[in-house]
Order: sequence, then C-alpha cells, then structure tokens
Amino acid sequence: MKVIIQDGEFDPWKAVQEYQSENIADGKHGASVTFIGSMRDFNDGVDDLSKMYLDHYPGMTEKHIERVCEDALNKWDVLDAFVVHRVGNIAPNDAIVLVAVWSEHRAMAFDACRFIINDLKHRAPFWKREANEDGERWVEGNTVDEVADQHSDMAKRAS
Amino acid sequence: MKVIIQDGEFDPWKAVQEYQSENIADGKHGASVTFIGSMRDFNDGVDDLSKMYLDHYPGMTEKHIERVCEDALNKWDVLDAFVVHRVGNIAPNDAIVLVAVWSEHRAMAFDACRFIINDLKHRAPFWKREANEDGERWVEGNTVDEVADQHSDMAKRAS
Amino acid sequence: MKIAIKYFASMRDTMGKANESVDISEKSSVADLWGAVTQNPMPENTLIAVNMEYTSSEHVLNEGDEVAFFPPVTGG
Amino acid sequence: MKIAIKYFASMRDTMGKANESVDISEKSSVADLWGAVTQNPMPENTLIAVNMEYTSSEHVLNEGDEVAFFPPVTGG
Repeated sequence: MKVIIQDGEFDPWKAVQEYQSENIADGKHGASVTFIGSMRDFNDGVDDLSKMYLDHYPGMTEKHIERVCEDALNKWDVLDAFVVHRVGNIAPNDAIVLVAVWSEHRAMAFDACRFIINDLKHRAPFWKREANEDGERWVEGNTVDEVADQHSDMAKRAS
Repeated sequence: MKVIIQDGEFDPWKAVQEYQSENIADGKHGASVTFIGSMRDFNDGVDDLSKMYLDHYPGMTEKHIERVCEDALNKWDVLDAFVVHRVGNIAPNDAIVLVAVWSEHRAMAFDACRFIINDLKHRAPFWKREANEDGERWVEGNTVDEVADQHSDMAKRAS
Repeated sequence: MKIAIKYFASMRDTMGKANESVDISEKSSVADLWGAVTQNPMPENTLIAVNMEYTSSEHVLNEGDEVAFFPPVTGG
Repeated sequence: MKIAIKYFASMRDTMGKANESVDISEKSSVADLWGAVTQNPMPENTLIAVNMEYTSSEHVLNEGDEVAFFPPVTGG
C-alpha cells in the first residue's frame, strides 16, 4: 500500500503500471480497478477555468488516506491499493488523483476503489481554488458529484 | 468508442494511455474508471494453472460488446468507452480484458465501467479453457465472481 | 433451405466439429434444426444465436441463416 | 497550556493567518480555544482536527495539541 501526495505533474497510467510491476505479485490478482480524476476546464457553470491551486494539510492528508486504504483492504479482502494525489498548481486536463486497487475478483476491486475515492472526496483535507478571467474562488463542495452519486444510488435501487 | 479483440499480449496501461491521448478531448472529462482483468495462476480450487486458451465467436463478440458500450454511453451520459479483450493462448499474469470509461463525473464512470464488464462476463461469447498438470478443462461459469457480485450487492443494500 | 451451423467450446467437442451446413425444410425452428443434426437432447443451458444475435430455440429460421450453439460464456 | 493552531483554505483568508500559537487554561475545549482567538462565531460547517484526527468542538485539549480549523474539503 502506498499513498503519495505530490506537487507537480504525473502520468497516472505510467504510475500505476510502475507500481504494479514493483509491488503486485504475479498471477495472484484477477482484477484491478483504477479511478483517475482530472481537471476539467469547466465546473459548476464556470466554463473557462484557466488554472487551479490545491491546498492540503501536510501530515493529516497522508495519514487520513492511508487509514482509508487500510479500511478498504480489510473490508473487501483487497490485495493492495495505491493512491497519488496532486497538490499545488494544476492546469486543465492534468490528472489530480489516481486510486488503484488490486483484488482476486472484480466486485471487491470496484467496491474498494469507489469507497476510497468517495472518502477522499468527502473527508481528506484538500481544498481547491479555481481561477478564471473573473478572478479566483475557493470551490465549495463537490456539488455536481454529490448529485450524481445520489442519482446513481437511486438508479441502482430502482433497477 | 473502440472494441479490440486481440490474439497476443498487450500492456493495458499503455493501451488506455494511448487511446486517451488520441481520442479523449482535453479538459472535458473529470473522471476515468478502468477495469483490468488478469489471468490468475489459480481458479476454483485448481492452484497450478499453467496456461489458458480463450475461444470466441468472431464477428458476434465484437458486435455484442460494441452494442453494450453504446448502451452504457447512452444510459450514463458517458463520454467514451474503450475495450480490449484477448483471445487465443494466455499465460498467468497476462491481462485478459481492459474496460476504460471516461465521463464528466465519477459516479457515471464507475457505473458504466461495471455495467460493461458485468455484461461482458455474462453475455459476450468467450470461453476459457484452462490447463494444469492434470490436463485441460473448459471453465464452466465465473462462479466465484457471481458469488462476490451477489455478496457485494447485499452488502450495499444492507449498509 | 440451407443453414450454416457453428459450435463453440465444449459444444464443439460434443458435436465433434466446429461447423456444418444443413439442408432443412422451410419454416423450421432452431429446435427443429437441432433435431436434424443430432438425436441427443439439447443441453439445458445451451445458448443460441441466429445471425450473431441471442435468441431462443423457438426462433423460426430463414434461408442462409447462421445458427450458433454454445455453452454459457466465461470471458473477462 | 500552549496550543498550536492551523487554518486552511477560506478559513485562512478569514482569519488572516495560516497558523498561530495560543496560551489557554488547562481543560479548555476546542470551542474555548475558538473563543480565545476570535469574537466571531465559528462558521456552521467548520471542520476540526486535533492532532490530525477529526473531532468535535467539545474535544478537551491537552498541552502541545495541534488544532486545525478548515472548511468542507473539496479534493479528488
């Protein structure tokens, strides 16, 4: 298990490929689920985002995410988890967060990956500050994603 | 959208990275979810799998998966989907299947990716033939994953 | 009318062939086709595709159709 | 006793500083600490961590604790 908080660009596909080849035993995992969150150039009605700054709480952020990954590993019998999260200045289209999970079977990998990214969005101490031509603003809550999560949960119950 | 049925090894992380850089517009997706299924060296009590052969129905397999991806794109407002599935001879630890989905928000990407891989496991015409020292056998159903799926669904409803 | 048949996986082993071409009477169903190629009953969980679309054994065939018989799938 | 305070994001802008060190009496709670540094009420959705663990404003502090105040998180 590894959690990296990083100031500066990273290639998420390369990062996960390297982590897997160095850390995941050959032939033991049947499933791997990866979530990558990237910076859109629009958000909540602002459609010309030019840059973003991501603040965090050094020390607590790492500690919090590590504990969440441990919880996921225990809860779903997952083999390993790997998280990279950017901080500092971020440009549109940059990868912000990578969550990768390996398990024997696919259901556990999906559940654990989604658990980690949801906790990370709701509880890990990061704060986004967006900038466009009109100036800068602290982002207040991941509103659209909340609605999407609820919608998805409802659809699942209805189907 | 692209579906590739391929006889021969592939690097799933490289494949998805290349697909993204060639096909996904910069700054429009906020979320990407990837599932990778790999060959374990054990399955259903057989613990020394040495190789596997994957049969398929040329023509129908592609057609079936393409339709499932289209359904997922329509149902979840997903931006794009990319699937690679191996056929022919496969060695332990090889990637067998890649399902990658891009969307604005994470809930849709998770739901659509899971929908595609679940359909692919239950409905797409592929058949695994496993070999170990005792000989060869056609695999009969993804039993462990079925149980895991059900377990996960129950846990979700209970929580 | 002429019908092309394909068998996959364990069904191919059971039938001892990967494909065959059969001449049967107009308005035959998939079940009729099965009866024309073997005296054995169709295994309970057999999947059927006509022209690469899943269907049932009641499906009525047309000249030139491609019919596939196969066991439950195990991909991914 | 000495308490180290950290402010993040919009809370840092509101307080006009990123951190400070405060001397308060034994057995003070987080709420007491807030009252010692500002006359303004604590914004409703403020999150509180003591020694990097989430807690509530009733949490009773100890010498050397690090207390952080911040708005709802927006990572990922």
